[in-house]
Amino acid sequence: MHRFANPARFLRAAQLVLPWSAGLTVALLAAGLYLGLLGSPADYQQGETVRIMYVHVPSAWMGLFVYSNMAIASAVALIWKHPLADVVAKASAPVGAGFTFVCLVTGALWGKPMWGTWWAWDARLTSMLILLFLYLGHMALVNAFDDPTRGAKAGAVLALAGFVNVPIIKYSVDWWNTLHQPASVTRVGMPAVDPAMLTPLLLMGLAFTTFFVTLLILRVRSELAATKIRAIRMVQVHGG
Amino acid sequence: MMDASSIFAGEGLACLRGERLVFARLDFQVEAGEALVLVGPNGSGKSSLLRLMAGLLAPMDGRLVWNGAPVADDREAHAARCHYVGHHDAIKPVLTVRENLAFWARLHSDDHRAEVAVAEALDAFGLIHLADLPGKLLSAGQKRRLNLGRLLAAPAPLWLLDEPITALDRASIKGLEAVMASHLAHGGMVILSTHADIDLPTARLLALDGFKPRPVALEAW
Amino acid sequence: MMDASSIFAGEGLACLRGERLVFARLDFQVEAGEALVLVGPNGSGKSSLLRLMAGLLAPMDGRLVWNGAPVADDREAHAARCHYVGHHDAIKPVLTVRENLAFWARLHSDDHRAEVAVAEALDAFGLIHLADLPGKLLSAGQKRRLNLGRLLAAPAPLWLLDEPITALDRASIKGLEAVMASHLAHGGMVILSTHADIDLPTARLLALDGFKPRPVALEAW
Amino acid sequence: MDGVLGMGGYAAYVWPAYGITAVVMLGLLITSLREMRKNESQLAALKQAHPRRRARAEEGQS
Amino acid sequence: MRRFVEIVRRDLRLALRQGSDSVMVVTFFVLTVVLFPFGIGPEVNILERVSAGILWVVALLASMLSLDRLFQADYEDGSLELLALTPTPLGVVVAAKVVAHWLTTGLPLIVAAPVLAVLLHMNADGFGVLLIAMALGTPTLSLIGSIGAALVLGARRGGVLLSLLVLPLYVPVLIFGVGAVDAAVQGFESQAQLLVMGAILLAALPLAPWASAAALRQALE
Amino acid sequence: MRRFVEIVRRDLRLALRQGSDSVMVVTFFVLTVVLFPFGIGPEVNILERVSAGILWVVALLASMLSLDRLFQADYEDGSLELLALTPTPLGVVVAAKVVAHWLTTGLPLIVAAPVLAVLLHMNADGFGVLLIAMALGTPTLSLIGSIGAALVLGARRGGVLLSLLVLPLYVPVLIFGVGAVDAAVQGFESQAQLLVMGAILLAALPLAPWASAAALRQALE
Ligand code: HEM
Ligand SMILES: Nc1ncnc2c1ncn2[C@@H]1O[C@H](COP(=O)(O)OP(=O)(O)OP(=O)(O)O)[C@@H](O)[C@H]1O
Ligand SMILES: Nc1ncnc2c1ncn2[C@@H]1O[C@H](COP(=O)(O)OP(=O)(O)OP(=O)(O)O)[C@@H](O)[C@H]1O
Ligand SMILES: [Mg+2]
Ligand SMILES: [Mg+2]
Repeated sequence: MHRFANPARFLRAAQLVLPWSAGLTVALLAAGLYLGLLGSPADYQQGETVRIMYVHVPSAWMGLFVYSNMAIASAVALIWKHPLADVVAKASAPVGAGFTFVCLVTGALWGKPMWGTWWAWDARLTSMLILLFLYLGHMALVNAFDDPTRGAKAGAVLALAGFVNVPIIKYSVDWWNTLHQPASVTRVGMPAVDPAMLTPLLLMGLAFTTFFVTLLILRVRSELAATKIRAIRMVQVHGG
Repeated sequence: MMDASSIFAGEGLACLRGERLVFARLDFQVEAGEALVLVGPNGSGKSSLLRLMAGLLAPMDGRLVWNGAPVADDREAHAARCHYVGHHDAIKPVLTVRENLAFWARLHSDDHRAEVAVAEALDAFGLIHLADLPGKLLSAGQKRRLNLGRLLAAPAPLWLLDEPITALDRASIKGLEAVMASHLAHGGMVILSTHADIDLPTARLLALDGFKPRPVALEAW
Repeated sequence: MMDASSIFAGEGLACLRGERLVFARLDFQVEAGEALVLVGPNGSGKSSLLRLMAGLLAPMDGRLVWNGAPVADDREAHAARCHYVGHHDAIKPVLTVRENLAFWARLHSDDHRAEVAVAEALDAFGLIHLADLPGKLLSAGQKRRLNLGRLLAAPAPLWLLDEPITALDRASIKGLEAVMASHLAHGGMVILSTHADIDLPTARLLALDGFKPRPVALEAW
Repeated sequence: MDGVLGMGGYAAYVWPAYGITAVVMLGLLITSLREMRKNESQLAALKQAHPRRRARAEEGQS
Repeated sequence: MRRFVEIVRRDLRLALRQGSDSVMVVTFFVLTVVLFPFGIGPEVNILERVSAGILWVVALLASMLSLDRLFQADYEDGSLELLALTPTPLGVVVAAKVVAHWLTTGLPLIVAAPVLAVLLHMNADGFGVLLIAMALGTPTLSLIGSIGAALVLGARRGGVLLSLLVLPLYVPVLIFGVGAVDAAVQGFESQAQLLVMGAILLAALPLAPWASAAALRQALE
Repeated sequence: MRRFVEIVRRDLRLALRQGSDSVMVVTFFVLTVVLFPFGIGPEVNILERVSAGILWVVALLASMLSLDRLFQADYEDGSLELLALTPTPLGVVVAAKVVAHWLTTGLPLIVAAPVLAVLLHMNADGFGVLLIAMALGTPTLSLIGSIGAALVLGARRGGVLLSLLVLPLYVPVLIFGVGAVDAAVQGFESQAQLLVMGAILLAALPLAPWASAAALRQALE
């Protein structure tokens, strides 16, 4: 059964990681929220609304990061047929969709005071919306088959095909002249942001990442249990 | 085309469908001129094995070899040497019987040879008087005969037939048996699954009911 | 419900499928407690005749009568007294075995009776231990048994079965024969088509191969 | 205190942003946890009902 | 009536269990509406001007796309012929399926419409009327669409064919739907348009199931 | 190459014989475009302003709708597995089918587009660029769409699901297609947009058939 890398090993490792990732999430969130809401100055242009940044930007990063993560997992699943990779891709999608949704809503809430409109059809905003649809399409496709393995494989091909969109979102602001700001934190070389704002931003980013790891572990465990339930059911039907 | 010394074999095959192991550690070997009949109750994996042999399904473990060379190394070469007749008829309702057959023949051999072979195939399966009828007017048995016609419409040494006699009446079954016997006599190979009795020379039986399908997840825990 | 004196008959039936006359001037008669077995080669019109009896197909000529009254006059009444089991399984992959069966039962009789009858049907066809499984997990034979379960899930005097034993293993065939025998003993009627042998008391044979399908245009000229 | 809650007049935008984020993250966490608990308890129940499976599985592993 | 409820319940249950149609219809609705700003450009005043038209046209398309499967699944797995053989008039069966279809697709469209109206910068005065117009219009779309869905059963290329049959019939709903919203946005009364929409709905209510039932009978022959 | 041509020819013949897909796609295109003046109102300057956008969005939808059946029919009747078993790489088979699809749907769209542009009062300066952009864009749509069509094989609710998968991937074609036409209408150069469209087409040409072939293999397992 070399193809069926042992899920038991994963579960043991997950058991070790889980308390750490959960604990870190809480600690980082507490620190990030404190610094973000109380311990950092208001922006001289944007005023207090700049505090939306501490949830908006990390969730945007996570939306992109989780999709990349899914694409990598899908490539692993397709090339090495590692069954855990399929499960990881499937478990990531709803979480990524959640982050993307948060990015969109917080962006809209930021846009109203800053640009005077909830929504504008500019390149970054719309490509983020498309990313949300890619997530939803992936979720729908994976669940659209009677045979779960079929859904997983189709989902893997889709995740790779949709990955083309990620660089477009990331660089849309640089390629097209738009309302939205260009990258200032993640740009090559020195970040162009005041450290007083950079620290809470990075803390929140880390908190979101550990939160994602925590959720991923829970969801993969759940998915593995569901697989086993199906297996036992199947034995009941066909008489193992 | 047909080499009297070919050998088609499977070594340690395991097959996964859905999430269940249908069979494992299965070996078989067929030589030129030999027939292999797969038997077993419903769901024992006959169809799965045939699809695996055709290359439609990748074995989870083990490998198929043709004259010592792994089949997986050259899919197209393997496709060129086998005919697969499955549960579906692959008949286009708007094409005539002849057009249906000619298309598959031309995909496998060149145009001129295809022409001749199609006529032969129509004759062998008693389809001549139906040749210009569109596929949609055929009855179940006639459809099956047309589908079997592909076997003769382009030559290939290895025939993989999944329950070929379903829907055939007695006379057609006799005809098919004759066609298969002649294929074997010319050094071909036939591997087929069946629930009923089929009369074939040099046929060996491969019973599949030894493997109880088992969910893989259970193995892994 | 089942009346020991019912008679179901066809008079001078003709059937047209896709511009071709499948059979014509066909008469039959079945009385309570009797079985009629349709036989004939592929394409001879067995399935067509059964669909015609069920009311799914309108006869080109002739008529069906139940106790002397033309069936065509009251479709709903005829639908209430017959069960048709065709080639399709009508099983929803996402409903459980019980839910699948209960739906059809409730459409035919009231909720309380349906409950009891469903349990009986599950028992008679060996489906009890599968009752809570979704339809998609069933094997071909189990699907067929579920489909046959409808016969018992709601009572109806006339059973129309198109090749009911396909995909069934030997034990299940025996079970079905017992169910049919008991239905006949209680004054029901069974009309079925088959290519294989079925063991039934009071069965008469109706051979359909006498009619060669013929283009209608010729007749009409 | 009013300074923080009032957000310099932008409370109507800043707090909902944090609120939505909290709702989505908590929602994800709760559904994931619930789902996992449900599946794992169902699995445990099934294993209870079919103790032989476990033995067979271990035997298959060797 | 009991049977009517029974069928609605089954269809709802099927829709809920199998990957929820509604989610997909709404997503199609949203996606296609979102495509337009890409095409038309982001200028607020133009978007605002065309918003009602785009919303309605896309709602028509979304409703039409989901109709594709209204009878298809039941037709393919044989459930439809069994439904036609229940002691219920076929028109009632159709009506039940249409109700279930509307509950799973029309209703979510109504819910999604205001959100999209915001995205397209529609004037907030139109929202109330948009909701009422959609509530009157979407059931009509489902009803009219059921005729098309029944007609294309068994036809290949169902999807595109369906659009040809159904779209022209949808035009009145479109015209009055847009008219009502535009009137409201510009500060006029939109009662007249809404009354006409109500009248169309009342007319379709008895006629559409009857016509669909006739078409279904043809498909089942 | 011979096999490539053979498959294209067969697909064209099938399209011509069975109720010609192209006619339907064009009719859908025309009908839906015509719906917009009903929805938006007849003002010339608004229609002109949005004409390029509407044409492109509806072209995307038309292409997507017809994609639904690209592999579906062959998958259902078993032809697809036989095509995968011909001595041709599966990517070539996909490419052939995409070419046939484009010839029967993309090409007619291009022909119909200028006529509809007149209907929508588009500035005549845009016509030339519209044609070139469509000629570059529609093959890309067919290519990208083939991936989606391959992915949804065997899925429940394929049609709506397909739109969810394919429409987001279509967006770049839409943006540059509209951009090119709008630039031309406003008297600017549209070379840059057309170059990008060409580049997208060139990138899709090898990648899409390869990805579709991968998806098809999954579907055939
Ligand atoms: C719905 C509307 C919006 C969406 C979908 C959106 C999307 C995004 C995305 C995808 C990023 C990640 C960029 C990267 O990692 O390179 C981002 C970052 C950012 N957004 Fe937004 N945004 C929206 C509205 C806004 C508004 C209104 C503002 C402020 C006026 C804003 C300010 C920022 C800032 C400052 C960053 C960080 C850029 C960096 O330093 O890398 N966004 N946004
Ligand atoms: N597409 C599929 N996805 C998942 N499982 C499948 C699939 N097809 C078959 N199976 C399962 O694989 C097992 C073997 O099926 P297979 O069709 O090979 O049996 P078979 O011996 O051909 O049976 P039959 O006599 O009914 O033709 C069965 O238990 C079946 O449930
Ligand atoms: N839907 C249809 N449209 C047109 N012709 C049909 C249709 N179905 C069957 N036929 C034709 O009607 C004739 C009788 O078909 P029928 O299915 O009744 O035969 P059968 O005796 O049931 O055969 P089998 O043994 O294959 O089940 C056949 O010649 C067939 O070609
Ligand atoms: Mg089989
Ligand atoms: Mg028959």
